[in-house]
Amino acid sequence: MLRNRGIVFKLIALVVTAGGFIFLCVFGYSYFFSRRTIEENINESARNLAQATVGRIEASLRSVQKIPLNDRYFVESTPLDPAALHDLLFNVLESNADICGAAIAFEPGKRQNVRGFAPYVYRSEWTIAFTELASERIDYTLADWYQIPRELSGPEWSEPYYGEGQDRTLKSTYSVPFYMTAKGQKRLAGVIAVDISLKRLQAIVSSVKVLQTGYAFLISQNGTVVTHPRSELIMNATIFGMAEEAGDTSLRELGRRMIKGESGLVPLGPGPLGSASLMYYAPIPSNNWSLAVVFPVAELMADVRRFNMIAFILAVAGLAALSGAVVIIAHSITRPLRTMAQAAGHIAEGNFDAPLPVSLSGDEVGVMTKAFEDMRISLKDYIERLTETTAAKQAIESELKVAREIQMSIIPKTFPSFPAGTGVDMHAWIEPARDVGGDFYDFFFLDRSRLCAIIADVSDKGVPASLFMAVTKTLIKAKAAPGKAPGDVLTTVNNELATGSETNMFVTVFFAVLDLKTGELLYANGGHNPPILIRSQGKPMPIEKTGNPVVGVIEGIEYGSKGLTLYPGDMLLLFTDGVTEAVNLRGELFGDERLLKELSAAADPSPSGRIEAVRQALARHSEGAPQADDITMLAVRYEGPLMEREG
Amino acid sequence: MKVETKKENEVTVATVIGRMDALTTSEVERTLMSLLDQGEMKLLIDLDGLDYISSAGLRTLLATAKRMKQRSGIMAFANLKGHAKEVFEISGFYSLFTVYDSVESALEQLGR
Amino acid sequence: MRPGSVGKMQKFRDLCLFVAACIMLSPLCLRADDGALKKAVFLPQWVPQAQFAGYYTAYAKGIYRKHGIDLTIVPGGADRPVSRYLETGQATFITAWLSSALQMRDKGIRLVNIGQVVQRSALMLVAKKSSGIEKPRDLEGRKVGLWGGDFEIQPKAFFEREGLHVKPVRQSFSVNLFLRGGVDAASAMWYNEYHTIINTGINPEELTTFSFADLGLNFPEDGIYTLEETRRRDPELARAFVMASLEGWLYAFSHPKEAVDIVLKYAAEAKVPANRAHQNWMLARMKELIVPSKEEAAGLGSLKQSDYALVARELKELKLIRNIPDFREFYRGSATDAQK
Amino acid sequence: MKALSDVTTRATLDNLGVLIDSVRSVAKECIASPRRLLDVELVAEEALVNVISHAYQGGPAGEVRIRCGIRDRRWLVIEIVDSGVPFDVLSVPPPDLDAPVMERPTGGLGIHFMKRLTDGAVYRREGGRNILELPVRLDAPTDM
Repeated sequence: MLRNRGIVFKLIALVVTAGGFIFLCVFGYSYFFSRRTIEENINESARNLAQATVGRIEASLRSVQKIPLNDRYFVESTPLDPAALHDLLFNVLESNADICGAAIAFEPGKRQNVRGFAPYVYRSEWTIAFTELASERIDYTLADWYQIPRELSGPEWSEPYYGEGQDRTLKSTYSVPFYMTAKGQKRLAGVIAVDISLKRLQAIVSSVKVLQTGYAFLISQNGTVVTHPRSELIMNATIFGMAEEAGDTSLRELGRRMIKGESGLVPLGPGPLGSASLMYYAPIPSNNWSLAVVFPVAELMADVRRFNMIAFILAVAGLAALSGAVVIIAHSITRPLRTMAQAAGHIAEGNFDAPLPVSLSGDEVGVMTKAFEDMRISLKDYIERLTETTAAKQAIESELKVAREIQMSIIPKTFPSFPAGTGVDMHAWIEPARDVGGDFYDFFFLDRSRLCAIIADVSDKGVPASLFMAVTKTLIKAKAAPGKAPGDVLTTVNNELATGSETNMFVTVFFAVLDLKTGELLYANGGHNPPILIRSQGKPMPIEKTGNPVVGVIEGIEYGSKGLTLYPGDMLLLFTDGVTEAVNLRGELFGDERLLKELSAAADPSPSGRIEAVRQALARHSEGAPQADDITMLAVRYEGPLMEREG
Repeated sequence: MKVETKKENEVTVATVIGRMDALTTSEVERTLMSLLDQGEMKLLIDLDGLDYISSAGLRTLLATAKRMKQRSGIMAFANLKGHAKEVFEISGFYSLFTVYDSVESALEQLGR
Repeated sequence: MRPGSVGKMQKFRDLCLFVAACIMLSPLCLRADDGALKKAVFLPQWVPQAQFAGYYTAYAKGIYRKHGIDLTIVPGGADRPVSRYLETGQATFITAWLSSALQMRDKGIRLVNIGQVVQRSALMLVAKKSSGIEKPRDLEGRKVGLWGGDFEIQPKAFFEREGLHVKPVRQSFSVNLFLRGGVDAASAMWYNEYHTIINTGINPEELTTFSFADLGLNFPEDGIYTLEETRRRDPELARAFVMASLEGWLYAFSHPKEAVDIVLKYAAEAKVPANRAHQNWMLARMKELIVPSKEEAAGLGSLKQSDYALVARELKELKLIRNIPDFREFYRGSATDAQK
Repeated sequence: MKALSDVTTRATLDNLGVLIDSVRSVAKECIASPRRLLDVELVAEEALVNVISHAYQGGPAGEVRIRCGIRDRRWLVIEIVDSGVPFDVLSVPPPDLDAPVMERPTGGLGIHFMKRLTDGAVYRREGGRNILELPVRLDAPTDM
């Protein structure tokens, strides 16, 4: 996919991906780090803020708690006097602005009125007023503020409640039981109660503000909302009721922990208490209420988020700018590249004169353009030269072809060469390794009954060898004469060739004269492989060597002649070393042994049959390896004494 | 504040002792109503021990009288004096009800 | 029970309710709107809350008018004793517990039950398991919060039967004494205080409950009463009132949200604090108390003689009544009449 | 007027005793006649009961304040203050004192007593409060 896109695209993809990745790493790290720092700060400040607020509430409650304890001492130690109690209660209210009511309620009994006796002084809208709580209709001893401390024998802060006055202030009552000792027995005598307006507590709690939307709220021991920025929740909602309505069991659990007096920091999902936030809660020891400070996470994280947003925008802008820069740079690189590609295209089409962009810059592209230009010029030169040599070579090759045709034409190739009854059957085969080979063979009659057979191998190949061959062939044919021994012919030919030769070429020659009348064979050998004699009855074997060197090198050598007799059916195979030295791909030579074996195994004992057998064996042996040397074979079979021919 | 009742022939005598004010009168009312519920037809209220009566007390007496009248019973007072007499006078109750000087004279009259 | 987890049983019961409603209400529906509306005043025994959702719903949905009644509902409260209102004619119909009604009749108020709405007693004792109370015997010697009057009849009968000696503590209408540990067990109405307790963060599994209905002391609670005289003068009116009220209940059960809205409206008018979650709970409990099982769906609104006998016997044993009125004189159920 | 007693209580019947006691304690100091003392008590009771039963109807009970003092050495003045509904008690016409039993209204008597037993009672509405001033002559003999 990427492979087929341009460099610009690849560069941008790479730069943006890498840049983006780096940015994300940095961004992620800074985000999480700053987030954690903020969270730690929140935890810390939540704890501090909550504890400080709890401290203020606690101080306010404690100052109230002292009052009934003082009064208790007075009541327990002084005989009952309604006027004195009235004054006492009045003083409590006049000297404590926080207190909005105070009562001394006596346990109903025989000594007091059966209904009980409970003077209560309270702050009304316009004055400090008095009332008797004991009444026909309402039994104050069943009120929480009386009954709970009575049954628990200890002080108690009541649940919050609304006052009866028109102003409906939210109040809570702190009540303390008091005792009298009669007849040595200490027994409950009543309860002293003071009411406080929760306005002060509400003010303390509502003064807690965290940024714009953070707030604190207070719940009572029963989970009732005492203060909350949403005033409709106050006294109307309990944390458990909210949990029930929202089906939020975790909120219920949280409420349970709060009223059990635990403290802690909890994340709040969006729910009855508002949007997602962190809440720290802590108990108020005096009355077992619980204060919660709600930290709006979203808002606290706003700075981080804003920073992230800006960082993100900067990153995007940066990457865009980077891409732009990459485009410009890439274009400055690819523009000459593209023109060069075009020029190269022209060059590829063979137009070496196509102009290349001129690059003045010294950068890599400039260098490359220069190198390309150099290449174009040298390519152009080279091609021109190549064209010339090729033309020359083609000319030579066509000449060689002619030479080969000529060469081949001078080698007899028609078999049988002689009419039947001549007394001899012959077959030959030549396979030049190159267009113009250095092997040759020939045969001709010296007179009516004597047949000459020659095989030779010039030391070189090609045209010079071919010419040397032609010369050798012509010389042998010219010097051969009836009655002249083959060795003498070679001696003559050797002297002729060695004298005028300025080249180092030489030739191996086997020259034989067969008398068809007698089957007598005379031969001379100038460094050639001894031919193989195949008697009609017997194993093929090389004929005896003459021990003479190659022809055309050293003047004045006397070549000897040897003789043997062929009987009808005997055959003589002349061959060049191309046969025995044929090499296959494994470097194995065809070898004499194989040749002898093939000759004896040939199914067709005729000359053509035996040659064919050897040829096929050679093809098998070579396994497709290129032919290194010319391969030439000439087989002569003696048929019997020649009939005296007429004419 | 208390009410003592006794029966003299067919006349029921209720003696009110103490005060008949807004606080205490409901107690008197309960007693008188229960007497009525028992089907008493002649009721004499002895006010000799009555120290004080306010309009609330008068209201109770009036309510009792109305119920008595409804069922054609007779209700009268005896021993009206002092502050109670003054209150009866200002309120016109003195002329509204039969008031005897003593329980004896009342019983004599009512007994007939 | 959580909203939404309506079991098969529940569905079946709803179906039964519907069928029962059709049987009972059809003859009356035909008679609606003939002639002028009859005026009547109804006083439920307590302040507006879902305990009376059926009546307020019937009123708000015009069901009483449909049944030919021009009804006025006087919201109940501590200062409006139903006995006085009924006796003095300030109320034509009232609701009262069967035990209260028997006592009123014993004191000479000639009232009759014309429809027993709440079949099952919602009164229970609640204790914290943490205080070691798990079975009735554990109450021995413990402080038990008891409300006065009719609310202490069942507990007392129960303690008597079990031979328990508890330390009774007068209980107010708040459960704070119990929550703070001032008493070991407290009286509670299942539809009210029990939920209040749960809503102060105590989980149901942390509580032991003794429901009197399960302890062989099922005192049917809210029933509809009128004076014997009123019923004799206009039996049709009494019947129509009961039918319309039951129809109101069935409507409230099948439209709980609407019913609670209605209740909250009347609670606000009467300046009674009320919150929706609590009223939802209360209405759901009322359904189970009014139609406790599918068998009883057919007996909707009628007083079972066995329940009557139990309550009367217990009252007599505790010397709260002198005589047990004849069932047929006391109970002039319109619901059963209509079914016949 | 120099107030010799000043008590504010919630306007309920339960507090009536305390309120009247405050007046009685002042009156006792300056009135010799026991009958006259009961008149003062009656005036105070009627005025207070009126406030208790009517001033805060249909709402939570507010306060009632009763002050008692001497004016010009000749008057015992009872001042009753409440923050309830505006109501001039003195404007109520006297009841028909001659009506037969069955037609006699049960109300209105208290106000009649208040007017009869005081000299120059004054009502005013001030700062959202009803203020009723009930002067009783110290030297006047009981002439009824």
